[in-house]
Amino acid sequence: MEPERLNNIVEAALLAAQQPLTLPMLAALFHEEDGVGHEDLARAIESLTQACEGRGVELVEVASGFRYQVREAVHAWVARLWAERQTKYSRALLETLALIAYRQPITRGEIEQVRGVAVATSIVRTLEEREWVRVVGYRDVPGKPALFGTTRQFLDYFNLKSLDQLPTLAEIREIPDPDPQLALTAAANLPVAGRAEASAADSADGDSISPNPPDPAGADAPIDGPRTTEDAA
Amino acid sequence: MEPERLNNIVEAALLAAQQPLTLPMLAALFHEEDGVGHEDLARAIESLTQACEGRGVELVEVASGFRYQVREAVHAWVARLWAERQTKYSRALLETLALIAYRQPITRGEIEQVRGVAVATSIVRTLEEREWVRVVGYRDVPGKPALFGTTRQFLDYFNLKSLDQLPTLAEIREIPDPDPQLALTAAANLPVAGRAEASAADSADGDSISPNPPDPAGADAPIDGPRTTEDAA
Amino acid sequence: MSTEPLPGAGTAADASAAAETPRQQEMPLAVVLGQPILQIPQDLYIPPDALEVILEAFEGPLDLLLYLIRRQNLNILDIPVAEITRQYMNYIDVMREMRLELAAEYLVMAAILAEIKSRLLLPRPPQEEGIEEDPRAELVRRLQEYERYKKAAEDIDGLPRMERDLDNASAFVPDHKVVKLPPPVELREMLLALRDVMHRAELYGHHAVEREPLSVRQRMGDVLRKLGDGAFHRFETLFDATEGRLGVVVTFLSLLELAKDRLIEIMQEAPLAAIYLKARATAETAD
Repeated sequence: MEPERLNNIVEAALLAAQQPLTLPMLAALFHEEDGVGHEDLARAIESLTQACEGRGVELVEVASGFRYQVREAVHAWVARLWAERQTKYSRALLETLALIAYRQPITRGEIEQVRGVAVATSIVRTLEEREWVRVVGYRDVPGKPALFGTTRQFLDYFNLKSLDQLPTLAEIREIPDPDPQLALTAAANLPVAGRAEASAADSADGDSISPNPPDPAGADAPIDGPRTTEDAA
Repeated sequence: MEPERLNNIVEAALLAAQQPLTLPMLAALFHEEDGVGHEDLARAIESLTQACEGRGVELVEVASGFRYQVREAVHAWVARLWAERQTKYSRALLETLALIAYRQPITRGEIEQVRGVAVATSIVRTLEEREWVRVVGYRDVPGKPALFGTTRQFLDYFNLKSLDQLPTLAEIREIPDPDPQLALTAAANLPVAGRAEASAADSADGDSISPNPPDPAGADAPIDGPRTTEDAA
Repeated sequence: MSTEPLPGAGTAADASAAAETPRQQEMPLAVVLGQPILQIPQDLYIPPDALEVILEAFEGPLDLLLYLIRRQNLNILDIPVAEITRQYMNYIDVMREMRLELAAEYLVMAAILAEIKSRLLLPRPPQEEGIEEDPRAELVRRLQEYERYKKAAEDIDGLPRMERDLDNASAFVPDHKVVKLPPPVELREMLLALRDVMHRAELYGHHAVEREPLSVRQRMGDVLRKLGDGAFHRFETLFDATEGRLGVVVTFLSLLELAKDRLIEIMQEAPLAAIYLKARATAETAD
C-alpha cells in the first residue's frame, strides 16, 4: 500500500475511533493483501504527527495508544462548546489518587495513615467509577484489605504514556541529628533535598532519607544508600 | 486574531464537537476582543477545507453545520474498527455442524431425526454463509431434500488437513465433561482449534478459555482471571 | 490578543484571566457571607464564623499542622512544639465549639502534640541521652510524608488533563455500518455438542462407532457435487490419479456408499462396457 493511502487510513481511523488505538489495533484494520506491517504503521504515525505541527490538534501517544487531541493552546476556546462541565476535583480525591498512583499497590488503610484522615468511601467509588483506580489484589493481613492501583484510563486522562511520566515525587527532607538542641540550629540551614524520583513504584519503605550533601546538579544522582534514620519503627 | 490561530481554533472546535457546528456556533467561541467576524470564520473554513485535500478526512457542510468526516475512500478500512463479533453460536448450530461433518452427506431431515428437534432454517443459512457447509446433492426421495457436506473452508478454519483428523466417535464419547480444569488437559489431545483472528474487538476481557495445546512455558495459559490470592476472602 | 490565555501560561496567570476566559477558576477555600475566600487568612485570629468553613479546606490534622508551620515559615524539622501546640489547640477549641462532629483525628493529634511537649520538658536519665530519639521525630516524619503527597496531588492536578485542558479530536463517520465478524468456534465445542447429541440419540448403542473413515464421507459429497448436473458421468472421470492409491480407494468407497445410500445410480450397458454414474436427484429435479 502506498504510504499516502496508508497515512490517510490511519488518520481517519484515529479520528473515527472514540478511544486511543494501539499499533496492533491499527494493524487489524488491514487485510493481509494490504501488506501493512507495524513499521509501516509507525512511519505513518510519525508522518501524521509531523503533519500536526502548527495546527489546532496534535497526535499523541498515551497509555492505551495513539489519539488526536485538541492542543492545550486552543482548548480555552474549544471548551466553550461545553458550558457546564465539571473539571475540578477535591483535594481529598487528588491526594488519594496521588497516593494510589505513587505508592500502588496500596490499601485504603495505608492511604489513611499517610493522610491522617479517613478516606471517604465516596472518593474511592468516584475513582473507581471514573476507572482511574481498581482493586489489584488483597493484602495478606487481618481483614484482607483491598490493594488499589491505577489504570490505563487514569494515564490516558492525564495525558501520560506510563507511570514513569508522572511528576517526580518530592524527596523527603533530611532529618537532622535527633539532638533537639542541635536540631534547632542545624536544621534551619539544611537545604531542601530535591532529588527527583522517577518511579511511581517508589514505595513508602523505599523512601531513603539520605544524608547526602546537597548537590545542585545531582538531581539524577542515585542516592540509594542505606537508610540512616531509625524513626521508621 | 491572526488567521493561523483562528484556523487552529476552528479546526480544534470542529474536531472536538460531537455534532456539526454552524458559523454562529463557531462565532460564540470567541470574545468580542478577538475581533472574529463571520467572514473570518468563513475564510478559516475555506482554508481548512483546502488543507484536507489528499487526507483521510474532509471538512464538509451539512444541513446542521460544518463537520470533519471520514472520506468515503478509506471507509472500508475504518469500518473495521467496529467489526463486531457476533455472540457465540448456539448449541443447536454446533450440533448441526457436527452432524454434517460426521455424517455427510446428510439431509436436514436426517439431522432432525438424530437431534430429535427441528433444525431452524437460520442455522443452515448461517453455516452456508460462513461457507462451512454447502449443498452437495439431493436425495432421491419425495421433496428431493438437499444433502449437506462440509467444505474446504471448514477444514481450514479448524486447521484440519482432512476430515480423518477429526476424532472418531469412540474418542468423542470419552471426552470428559467441560469442567474447566479437565478441559485444559483433555483438549490437549484434540486437534488445534480456532484460527487466531486479529481483531480490534478482541479485548482482553473477551479471552475465552481456549483449548489450545498447552504451552510448556505457560505463557498462554488462561490464568488471566481476577487474581485471587489464596488468602483472599 | 491581550485577553487570550497565553499558551502554557501558569495557573497564577489563569486566575486573573479567569473572569474573561473559559479557563478553570481557582476554587475558593471557602465562601463566607457570599464572599469567596481565596487565601487562608494571614492572622492566627480568624472570626469563628469563617473558621468553621475554612477548616473544611484542611484535609485533616496533618494538613492543619503543616499550614500552621508553613504560615510561620518554620522549617518542618524544627517545630517549636509548644507554640504550634498552642495554636493548634486554639483551632481545636473553636472547632469544638462550632462543629460537634469534629473528626476524632484532630483530637488524636492534639494528644500527640501534648505528649511530645511533655516529653520534651521532662528531664531524661543521663544514660539514655543520645539514644532516645527526638520525640518529635515521628511527627516530623509523618508531616514530611504527608507533605510529599500533598505536593504530588497538586502536581497531578497541574497535569494537562482531558476535559479541562485537552479534548479528544474526532471526525464523523458517515455510513457507520458495522462489520459483523462471525463468532470464533472451538473445535472442542463442536465435538462436545456432537457427544451430547449422540448420547441423546443413543447412537452409540446401535451404531458401529468404530473408525469410520470420514474422508470417505467427504468424498461422497465431492462426488455428489460433480454429479450435480444430473447428467451421466463416466466412472473413470471421478478418479484423480494424482491422489494416488489411497485417493482412488477413498473415491471408490465413497461411490459404494453413495450407491448403498441410494444417492447415485451406477449403470453398465454390458459386461466390460463403460460404467456411467448419475445422481438420483439434482437441484433441477428438486422443487
